[in-house]
Amino acid sequence: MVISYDQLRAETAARDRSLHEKVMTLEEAAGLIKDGDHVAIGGCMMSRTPMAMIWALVRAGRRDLTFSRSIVSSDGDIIFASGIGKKIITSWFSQGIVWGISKVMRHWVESGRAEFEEWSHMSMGLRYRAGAMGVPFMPSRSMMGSDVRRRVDGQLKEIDCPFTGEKLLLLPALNPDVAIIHVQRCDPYGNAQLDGLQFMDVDLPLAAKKVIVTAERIVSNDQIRRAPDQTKFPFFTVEAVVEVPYGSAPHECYGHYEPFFKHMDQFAELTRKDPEKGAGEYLERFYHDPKSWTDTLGRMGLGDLLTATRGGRSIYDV
Amino acid sequence: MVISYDQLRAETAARDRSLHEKVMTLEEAAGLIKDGDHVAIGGCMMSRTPMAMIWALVRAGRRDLTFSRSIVSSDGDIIFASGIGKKIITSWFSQGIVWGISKVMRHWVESGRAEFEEWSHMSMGLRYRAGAMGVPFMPSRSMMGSDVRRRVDGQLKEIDCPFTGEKLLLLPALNPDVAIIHVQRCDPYGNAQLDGLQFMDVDLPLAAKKVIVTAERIVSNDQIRRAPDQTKFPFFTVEAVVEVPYGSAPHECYGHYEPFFKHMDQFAELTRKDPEKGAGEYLERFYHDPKSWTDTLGRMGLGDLLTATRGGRSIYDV
Amino acid sequence: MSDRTHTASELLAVMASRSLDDGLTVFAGVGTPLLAATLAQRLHAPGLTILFEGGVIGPFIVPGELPPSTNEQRCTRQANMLCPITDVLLLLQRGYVDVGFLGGAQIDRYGNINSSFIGDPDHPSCRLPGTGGGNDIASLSRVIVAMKHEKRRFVERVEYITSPGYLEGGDSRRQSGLLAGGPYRIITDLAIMGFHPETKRMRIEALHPGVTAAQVQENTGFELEVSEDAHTTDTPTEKELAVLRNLDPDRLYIG
Amino acid sequence: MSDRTHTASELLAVMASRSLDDGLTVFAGVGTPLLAATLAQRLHAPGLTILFEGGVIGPFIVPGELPPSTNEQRCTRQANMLCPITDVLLLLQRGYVDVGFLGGAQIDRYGNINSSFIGDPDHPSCRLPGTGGGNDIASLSRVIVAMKHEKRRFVERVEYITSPGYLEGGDSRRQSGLLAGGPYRIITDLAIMGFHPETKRMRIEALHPGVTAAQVQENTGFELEVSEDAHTTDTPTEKELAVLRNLDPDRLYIG
Repeated sequence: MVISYDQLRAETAARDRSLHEKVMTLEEAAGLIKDGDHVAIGGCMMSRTPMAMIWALVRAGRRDLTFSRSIVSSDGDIIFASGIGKKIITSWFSQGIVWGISKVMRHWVESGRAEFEEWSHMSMGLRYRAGAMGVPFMPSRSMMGSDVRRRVDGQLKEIDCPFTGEKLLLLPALNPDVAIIHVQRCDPYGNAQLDGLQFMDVDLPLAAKKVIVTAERIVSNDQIRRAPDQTKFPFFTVEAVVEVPYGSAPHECYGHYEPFFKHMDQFAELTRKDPEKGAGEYLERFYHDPKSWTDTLGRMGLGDLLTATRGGRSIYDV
Repeated sequence: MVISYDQLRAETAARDRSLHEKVMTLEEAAGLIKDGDHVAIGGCMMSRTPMAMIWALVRAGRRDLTFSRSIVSSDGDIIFASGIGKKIITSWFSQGIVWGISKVMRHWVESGRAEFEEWSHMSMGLRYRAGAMGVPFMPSRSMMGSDVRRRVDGQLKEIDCPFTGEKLLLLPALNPDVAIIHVQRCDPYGNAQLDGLQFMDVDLPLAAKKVIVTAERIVSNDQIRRAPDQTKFPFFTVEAVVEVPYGSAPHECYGHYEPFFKHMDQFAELTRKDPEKGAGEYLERFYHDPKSWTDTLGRMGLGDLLTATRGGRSIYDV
Repeated sequence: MSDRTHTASELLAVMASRSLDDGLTVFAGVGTPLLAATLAQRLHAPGLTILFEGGVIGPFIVPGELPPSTNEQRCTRQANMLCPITDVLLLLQRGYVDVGFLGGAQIDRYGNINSSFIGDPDHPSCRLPGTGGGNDIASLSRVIVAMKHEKRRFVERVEYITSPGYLEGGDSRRQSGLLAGGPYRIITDLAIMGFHPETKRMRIEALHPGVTAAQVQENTGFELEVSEDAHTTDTPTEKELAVLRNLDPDRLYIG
Repeated sequence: MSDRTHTASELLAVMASRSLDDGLTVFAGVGTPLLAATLAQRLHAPGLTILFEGGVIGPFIVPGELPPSTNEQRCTRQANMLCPITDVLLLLQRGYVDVGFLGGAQIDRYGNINSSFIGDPDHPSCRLPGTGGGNDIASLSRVIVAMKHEKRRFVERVEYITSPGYLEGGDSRRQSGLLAGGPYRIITDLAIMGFHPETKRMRIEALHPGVTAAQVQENTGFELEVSEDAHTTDTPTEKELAVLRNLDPDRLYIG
């Protein structure tokens, strides 16, 4: 599954990596992802999840996507319940500890209708990092001795270190077909700026074969150049830039809004008894039926949105 | 030369890594470095070089130090000429292209009195990165086929990748005894903030077994916490914090001052004809004779200092 | 134990907080670990440094604004440094973490933790959320585990090792390639357990006030020895409980 | 060539700048490469992206404020992004660089560059500054080399390969483990050279105005073939020279 260097280079070389504007709609961006692609999701857990992009993939009717992410929250429930993906590679998967174990995840995984492939969190990160660095593997001292390792043993290698004789695991590079990443700011070329928590979104854009960025705000290239320290990945990794305010809702976006906690409660409640029916109703109401992402936000409710925004903006208050 | 994991862990565990104030003088900090230590130098070329710390090491009469750095400029000339170190591991070594090839470097290396061990720039970075990550090596696709590789072949390994069959070099981790790093801001605990060019100073502090930070300014811990994005290495890697305004002079410190170009011209001129005598005179005047670092700066001259400062502060003017 | 003026979760959080000395660097998970670490910071360990998996070094949690996981912005309040996830986890591998602080669904006599599957992993009766950073923490650092003491949680052999303890005991952990770390304290609402230095079997190190070794054994699915130095812990103080309750006014984690 | 209205260094910079198409990502060293890339940005390639070794992505150099190397803050003017050195060099390995742009002290018929030693490396008559990022650029990307055309610089076989070209020709580069990149244009003040697709021997692709193939051969220490498609380049325009001179008013690099 590790891609050869010749292929990696050829695929990168074949892309148009020139400086050009890439601003498009969510629907156009969804068109860049093909059925069967491996899609890596930026952010982590309930933070900077590219929910609007996932929403667009559901509406576009994508099928057989494989997803990977550092930690998966209710985005994974949406993926399984909507049918856009049947496999998620991640280190942890549940809506969140305060809501108990995700019933949707359990329902799909325990029935064998979907797969949750588990790696340790650092291993996920090192796999992306190897992909980002253009090498086939990263050495690691984690996962040894555990069943986490045993279940994915066919995908990795163990070696005796040629320098120290120590046992080491070699974790296979991950080069996803597409990474979808939500950021605070991005220019029309794709120079993306992150504030606060970076998660794996410094390695992910370089590991992936192309990147779709959704941004709270598209800013001018001049503004990017005034704060080059905050640019966390460069334009030439990026294929599409979409401006989507509240593009992580009902998850959070650092400095802008916290999770929409009441909405998350409702989702958990709705899917608790009958995960399939509950998730179906949720998808109908918030994914298929709305006229637009703004309509979806409206259905979540302005009250929740303002509460989340108040929390989000208070980050440096103390 | 690659340290075993047991030893690396034991050495780290033995250190006092608790949150405590570490502010001291240059002289006290120099006392933390022992004859024979491997000292890694932060910054790169003529940028954020910890010159005041090197000045203190010269005055303290340290001997037999081995140095490593991404790229070495006139700091290397000072090291060889002063006799504090006889070996420098780096990727490039000369005062700067505009001054021609360093006569001091040539004189000491060509006479066999000192050693300049050469690795590619990325290889230096990957060696520090392996050290920072706590693994014995990093895989790399560079340096193959070259004499740069052949001259250090005994220190590295070549493997056939167990995933792809491709040839790869495994570069040995570098865990220096001490890293000396100059930064824009640091708190009394050692939380260090960098602006602009980071060079290898995100990996170096973690690769090293201890870190001595010199800072343009010591700021409060509260101020650090107001901009956690700019903190580039954490306090527990740090053993000493020294406040040294213009601590990189006559090299530059991003956003504060550019190189003291006239002074650099003078150094090149002084060492051009007779490197040994010229460097000796320079050391006497700027290293041994002054009463303090401020006295050394005074001898460089307020005019040069203000010119460099004017340039340094203009970074975002355009 | 009916005269308790605190819940089992509160007892757990208080006992766990006491295990954290000032000056340590603690990698903390959400729930009890986060509460216990924050409680320690506010009582006896103002210089305790917390690391969160989301890429956070040295934060202070704001009372009443507990983060829903260790990956949201509430985790970053007053942080000293924010960095990528992979890099904060690599601090474990580099040896910069004194204590990894985990919760767990199921633990066995050698301190192996399961948080992935109940039943056969190929056909689980319950798919749990999985390792997250748990495996990395347990593989690379000394570990304190805080969990409820129930027989179904303390089992002879976990069905699946998510986070490695001493594997099959003796030197099997080291033989597997794990050269550092390992569990050293299991803190529950009944007792504090440690591990025999040679066999690596779990044993009782301390009992909470009013709890007997027999009660602990009754709630444990394997035989527990009692350490020679076993003692009784002090009951939670009013101050400890007051600060704890102020941290979690909605009683999200303290029950 | 006595009627030249420009220096050899100016000719070199102009010819090199023309080789850079708009939209490319160029990893540029200091000196002629930096000047040529900046010149291209200001003339025909406004969307040219420059990478500097110091950790700089997409800067615009300010005329008259040329950086002394690619590691000082003058390199960062109007940059899109700043990142660690190792990460900017890893962009080469990941395949994100279209052209690596090098100078060189000495080059041989297979495009191998020496910038480390004159004479026996164990007892050099001159220790040169070494590779810097040159080896990485030459190992991992397609390379343009810009240098003065002198017989002592164009040698049959370099004494030391700092930056690998095609090694011993044929497929020896690939056999050594270098699967990507390689030199494709050598630009001098006399001519532009390329490499035979099979043998990987250097050959003349274009001659600058007024220069003959014989003159180039006279200044080369090995036999040069002439490509079938060889042509003559256009003389530098007044505009090219004016912009170039404005960039380097102190004539640091343009002589």
